[in-house]
Amino acid sequence: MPGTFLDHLAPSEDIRRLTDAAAGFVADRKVRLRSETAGSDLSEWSGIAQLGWLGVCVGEGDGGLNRPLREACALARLCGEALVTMPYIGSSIVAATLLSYVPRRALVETLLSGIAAGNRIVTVSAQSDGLPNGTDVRVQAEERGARLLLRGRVAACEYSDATTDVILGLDAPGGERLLVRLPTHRKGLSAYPYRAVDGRPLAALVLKEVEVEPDEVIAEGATADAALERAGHVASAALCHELTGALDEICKRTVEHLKEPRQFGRALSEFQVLRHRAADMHMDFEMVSSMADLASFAAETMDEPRRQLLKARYVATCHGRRIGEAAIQMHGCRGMSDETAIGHYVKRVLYIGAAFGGAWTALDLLDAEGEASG
Amino acid sequence: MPGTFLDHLAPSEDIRRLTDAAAGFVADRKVRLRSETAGSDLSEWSGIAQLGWLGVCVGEGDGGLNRPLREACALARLCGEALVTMPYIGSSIVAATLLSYVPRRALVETLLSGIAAGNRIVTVSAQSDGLPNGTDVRVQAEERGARLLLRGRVAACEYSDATTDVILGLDAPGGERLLVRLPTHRKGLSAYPYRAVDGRPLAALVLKEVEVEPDEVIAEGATADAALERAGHVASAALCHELTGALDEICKRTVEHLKEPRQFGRALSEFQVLRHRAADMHMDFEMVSSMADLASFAAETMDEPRRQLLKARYVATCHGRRIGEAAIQMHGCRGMSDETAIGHYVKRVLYIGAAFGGAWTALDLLDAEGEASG
Amino acid sequence: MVPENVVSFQPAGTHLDQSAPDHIDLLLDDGLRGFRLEVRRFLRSAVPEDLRERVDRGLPSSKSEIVALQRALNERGWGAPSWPEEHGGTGWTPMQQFLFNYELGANAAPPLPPFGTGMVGPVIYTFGSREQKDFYLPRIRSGEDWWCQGFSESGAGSDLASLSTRAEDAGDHFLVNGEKTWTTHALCADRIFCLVRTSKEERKQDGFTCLVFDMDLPGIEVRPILGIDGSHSLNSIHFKDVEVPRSGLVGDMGKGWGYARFLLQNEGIGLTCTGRSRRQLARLKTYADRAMMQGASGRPSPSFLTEVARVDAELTALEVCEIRMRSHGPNPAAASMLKVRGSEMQQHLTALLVDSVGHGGVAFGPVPHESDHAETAGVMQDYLHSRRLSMFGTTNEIHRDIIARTVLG
Amino acid sequence: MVPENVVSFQPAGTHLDQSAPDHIDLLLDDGLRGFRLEVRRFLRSAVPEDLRERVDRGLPSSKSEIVALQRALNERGWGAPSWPEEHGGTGWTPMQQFLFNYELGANAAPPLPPFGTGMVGPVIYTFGSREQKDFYLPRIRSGEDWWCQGFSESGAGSDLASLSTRAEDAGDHFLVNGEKTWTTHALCADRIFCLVRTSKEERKQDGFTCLVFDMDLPGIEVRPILGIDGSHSLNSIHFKDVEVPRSGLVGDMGKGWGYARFLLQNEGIGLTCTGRSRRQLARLKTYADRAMMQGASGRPSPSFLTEVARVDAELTALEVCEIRMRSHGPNPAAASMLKVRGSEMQQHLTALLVDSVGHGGVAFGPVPHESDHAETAGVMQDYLHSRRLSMFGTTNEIHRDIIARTVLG
Repeated sequence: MPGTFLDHLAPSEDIRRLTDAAAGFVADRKVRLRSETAGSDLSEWSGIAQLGWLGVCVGEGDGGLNRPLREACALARLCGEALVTMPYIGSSIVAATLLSYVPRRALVETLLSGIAAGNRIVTVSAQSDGLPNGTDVRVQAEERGARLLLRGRVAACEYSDATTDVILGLDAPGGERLLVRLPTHRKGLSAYPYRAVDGRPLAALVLKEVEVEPDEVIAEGATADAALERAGHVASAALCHELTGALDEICKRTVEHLKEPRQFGRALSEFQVLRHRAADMHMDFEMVSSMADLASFAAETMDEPRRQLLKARYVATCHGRRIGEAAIQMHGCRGMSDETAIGHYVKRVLYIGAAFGGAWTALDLLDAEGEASG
Repeated sequence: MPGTFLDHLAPSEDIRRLTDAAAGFVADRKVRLRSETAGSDLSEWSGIAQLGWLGVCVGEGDGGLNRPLREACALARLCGEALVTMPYIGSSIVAATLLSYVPRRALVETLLSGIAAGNRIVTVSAQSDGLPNGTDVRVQAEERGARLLLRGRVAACEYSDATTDVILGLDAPGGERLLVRLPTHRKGLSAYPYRAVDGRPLAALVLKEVEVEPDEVIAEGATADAALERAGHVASAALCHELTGALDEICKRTVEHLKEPRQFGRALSEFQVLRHRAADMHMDFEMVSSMADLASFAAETMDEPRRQLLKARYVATCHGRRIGEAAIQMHGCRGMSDETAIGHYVKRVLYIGAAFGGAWTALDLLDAEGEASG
Repeated sequence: MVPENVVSFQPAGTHLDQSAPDHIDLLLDDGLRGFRLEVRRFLRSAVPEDLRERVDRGLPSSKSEIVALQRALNERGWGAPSWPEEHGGTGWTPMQQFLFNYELGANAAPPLPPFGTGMVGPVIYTFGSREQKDFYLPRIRSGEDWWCQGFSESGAGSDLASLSTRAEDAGDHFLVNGEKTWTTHALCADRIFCLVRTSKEERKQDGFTCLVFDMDLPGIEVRPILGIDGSHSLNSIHFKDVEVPRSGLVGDMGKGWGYARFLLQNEGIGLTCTGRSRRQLARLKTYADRAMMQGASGRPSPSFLTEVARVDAELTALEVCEIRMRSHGPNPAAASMLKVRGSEMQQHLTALLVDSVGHGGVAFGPVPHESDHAETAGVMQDYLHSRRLSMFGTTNEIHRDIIARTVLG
Repeated sequence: MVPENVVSFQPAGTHLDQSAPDHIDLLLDDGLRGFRLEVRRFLRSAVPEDLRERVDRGLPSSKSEIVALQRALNERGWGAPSWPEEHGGTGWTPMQQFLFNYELGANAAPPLPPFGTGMVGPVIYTFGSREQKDFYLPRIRSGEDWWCQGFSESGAGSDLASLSTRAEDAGDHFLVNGEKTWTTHALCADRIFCLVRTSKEERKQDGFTCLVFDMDLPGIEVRPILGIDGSHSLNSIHFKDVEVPRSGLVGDMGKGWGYARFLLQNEGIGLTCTGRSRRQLARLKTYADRAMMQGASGRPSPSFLTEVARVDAELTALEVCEIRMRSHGPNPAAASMLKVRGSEMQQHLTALLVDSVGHGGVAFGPVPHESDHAETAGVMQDYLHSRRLSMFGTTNEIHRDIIARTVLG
């Protein structure tokens, strides 16, 4: 029984336990924000593992916790507050959700239990407007005997040295959608790493005659579409919460900065223009935060959450950038320096907005939907 | 020789003479702003006539002054400053321009010299996106012998008891465009008066089997199109200047209001938020004012001024409303009262924006043109 | 034949008549959905169709229409839902309060004046005498008494401490002299809640007293002020040797400043007006689809439709934000936030409504039915009328100051 | 086969190569059009194609590339166009100045640092000694000397009066101790223009002195600060017992405050950057047309194209406003207006450039060519870099204060 939206808002005992237990981890992360070491910092991953977060979206049979989405989103928010750069959301929330929606078989069970146990990090990449970087996959498949042969490339996916598996969405020779699993060491699959604006590790993947075993095709046709759609909804909700966590820190740090005594012998907070801008920033934050809650509620409970999720993406992307710009401006020169934390948080917000495809994309999709439904 | 844009900006001796001579009239109008008496206030018309403005766009042969557009626009600006509600721009600038672009014949000469002499007030109404209220004409013509028979209606045109002639743009039975002149007392033509937001008199026209004499068809086909296009360009430029005149007063009056000592023992101008808003208001004003100058320069000198005029309309409409809203807000409750002048000026700005069809229309047209030209 | 592509005026918000679940319903459980439907059904019968249409178009409602609705609500037990139950309130949860307010707007109920139920009532049941409670509160709930609020004075703006209308204590009565201005509804109000100076004190805020009295006392003259929207809802009130009975004293002498602040704190509640905004958005879509706007192709303006999608998302955020904030209980910063964003949303929607009718936006006041613009007349008045939302009571500037104070100290 | 709908990177602004008249040309007479073409032809040959492309993409230019351009300009007689002719200026009209600046941006010339020609030069030719003028001015014009400006200190923000770096008068030299920070170009600068405290006075602004000296003096340490855009253009400078020769004293002891203000007044000039913005807008259209953005239909985003049309109109207004204002001669409010609107326009364009590449906006730093995002990499750095425009030198907040002062007193 999901209950009303208000029930959704009230933190459950379970959420409280998970987030309380993470308090030390989050506080520690905030102190040693270092984007340079991101991604290869496997100690961070083991920190997350120790908190018991890895199996949040994995069923109990596979060693997971099987928590409702709202709890996974509470952790996503902490990832935003603590600027976690490891692909926790991508693997433990998005990939795990996707794998829970495809037919159970040995490979899927192995992946799910591996995610929960901390020895698999799985990245999902597919053309889907709900998934981050969802226009970047251009892979074609042809049949070679019982196997598939893949060629093509992926412009961007979350990917680090620690990534073990890639789940690719692609079109079968017959035109229907397939989901295939590739281990990252598969012959013909090359990863070309680079950095996202928030320091998280990305890679372009190039596939040259990559062979896929029959049992690696984990879903086909409508099943694949449904699993991808579900994963996209969950990804949208989780990223909105991650963004909210980062914005929360931005607002708090900006307030602290404004309160410090400084130029002209006064704290910046004595200037009415900056006071009003701080007020607007907080109002914007409340709007984003509200939409993040709506997003997780919609993805958890509604049959057709897409429209609510698009609205949430629009508000989060648009207001998030506005808050970030105001925060940097109010930080003055300090805001331009990578040595203060504020820029790192703003970059996280910018990453998520771009990974969503930007605010205009969400507007176009909403407008098109509006016409269709009107 | 039109010269450069900078030459266009420098006021000529002639403009200075015209505007200087009007100083008393404008100052007097500002004092006795009364929208209620607008339109029927023929003393205003004779005031304008005495200033020698009526023939500004009429050739010397017809008793006019034949001044360049920039000078007509300087007078349009004064109409905005003084909130002239008689259809000076519509008749002496727009209709006169249109009549100067159709083949000369007795009727046209009569109208032009009538405009210059002050015994004709002519209103132009046609489907044309450059003319004010340019989507409001739905009139069809059929041939009856040598005459045309008109049926249909006009949703809005500038029209008062003093209006003597209507020039209608409509489609001939064969589909080509016609411009016809109707005297306002013509049988079958009924006017249903109402008020525009700025108090200027409008009317809906209903045409029931209105007969048009052959010599009243003053232009056909390409000639009619060209005359309408030219009238539209001139109308856009003149209205941008009228709007600028009104905005200038809005800015000045808002500054005066802010400087008065008032609440909390301080002048409103001591609040930084209001100071910055006043700064933004003035920046917006400079943008509108610049685009008004561009509009008149483009309409006067360029072969294809349309794109520049659309940009000017967009900036004037959009920033004009923003300035008006800020001015009312900064005037507080006084801004809500019709007893202070500020609201009357804001309404003039709103009228012109709506008469242009609004900012979105200009944007759509620009976007479509951009695609075409890109 | 004249081309007649004019369609007859379609009352907007028609979709709200249906009971197909909307995005708000999706946030509720069956109990709340039922409650919402109950409120909606009640309002659909209590507010006549033609009144709804006038409210939609931003035309004023008459006092008798508003009183009729208030009376009907009161008979249903909903005369003052937010009051304590002992004074006739409903004991509703914050979510029910939200839904009730939302449905009022979403069903184009005429705007219920906030002065009695929202502002004066709470002051009286909190600080008033037994006699004042017994006499005034039922009359507020039933709509029998209309109130106005005598705070503003010319030149004082939002600075109440500089008010100069004064009352001399003359034993069995107070003698009131002075002027109030920008007073909404003064012309049709039965009673006034008036902040007056009763003594000069060191601190400017001290020495104020609150009086309640009848608007028909000798010496009171009300002069209407014509608004930029063409309405006459604003007034100035002139008091000349008005004898106010001592029974009109609210609470203690000299404590009026505190009561006035208490009253204004309640002002923001209910002003988010998300239900009305949602209905306006639906109306906007109807107008835009009718292609009154001259798009480059004669179709509805693409740039405008994008803007409609944007505002739809923003309004959803405001709705959800309101639900979240109200569920957390009273909080001055939250009330200010909802007031600021709610009023700006309403203002923006009235601006878009003007835009949505294209050239029709030029008209003001009555438009003959021979003009196509007759059908959409009212949008410009509504736009101008809505300017007050960021200004009256407490300005949005002061609300932003309040928010900043809670955030920054 | 892999679908290869990737097109190779098209240098944006290609249309500017053609000499078909644009909307700016339409504002000019034949003489000015010829002048503009002359500047453009010069720049097209002085700035190599690959450098233009990097400038377009927001990637940094090297010092040697910038110096090469400055040298070429100087050889052409355009090393410091706005200076008085006696100091090597051009005597151009305001319109010519505008066109020169416009063409620099519109042809993607690397940004010429403002510190020498725009800021220090005018102070030296106005207040400096004969020796200082003879030595420094030619080296500024030729690009031989790079300058940085030692004003900001940690904790002082825009409040120069609270600076604490001090210089003791030791007869033939000054002994300088303290720290400056947020200093652009300090690492690659040859000279510094430094505001130091030489005595304590009643008024905080008194007791400042301006010194010019070499950056390689013993006791100067420069520490680069990593910027959020990944660049190293910001630095802190630490002075420990630095002996500055007395010949470095600019004007009079204790009058440094006035000189610093004079310098900052010149800061706004040229910062409108409309030429660069126009070129960025063209690049934006190129990107948007390439459908990198995921529209609902795979076509370029309709909402984005509307925004492009809107910005095109706003930029035209800014261009025309700049021409109008510059033609009226120097005016502090006008300079502030152009700075505020010009910087906001540039910042908005960099934000739209990020949007125009859709998901490509996630990338930062070098991107392998195996990714489609390699072609558009740089947009996010450029966006972050542009944040400085509303902040450095004089903040946009202070510029708005200045405008308000001229308007409101």
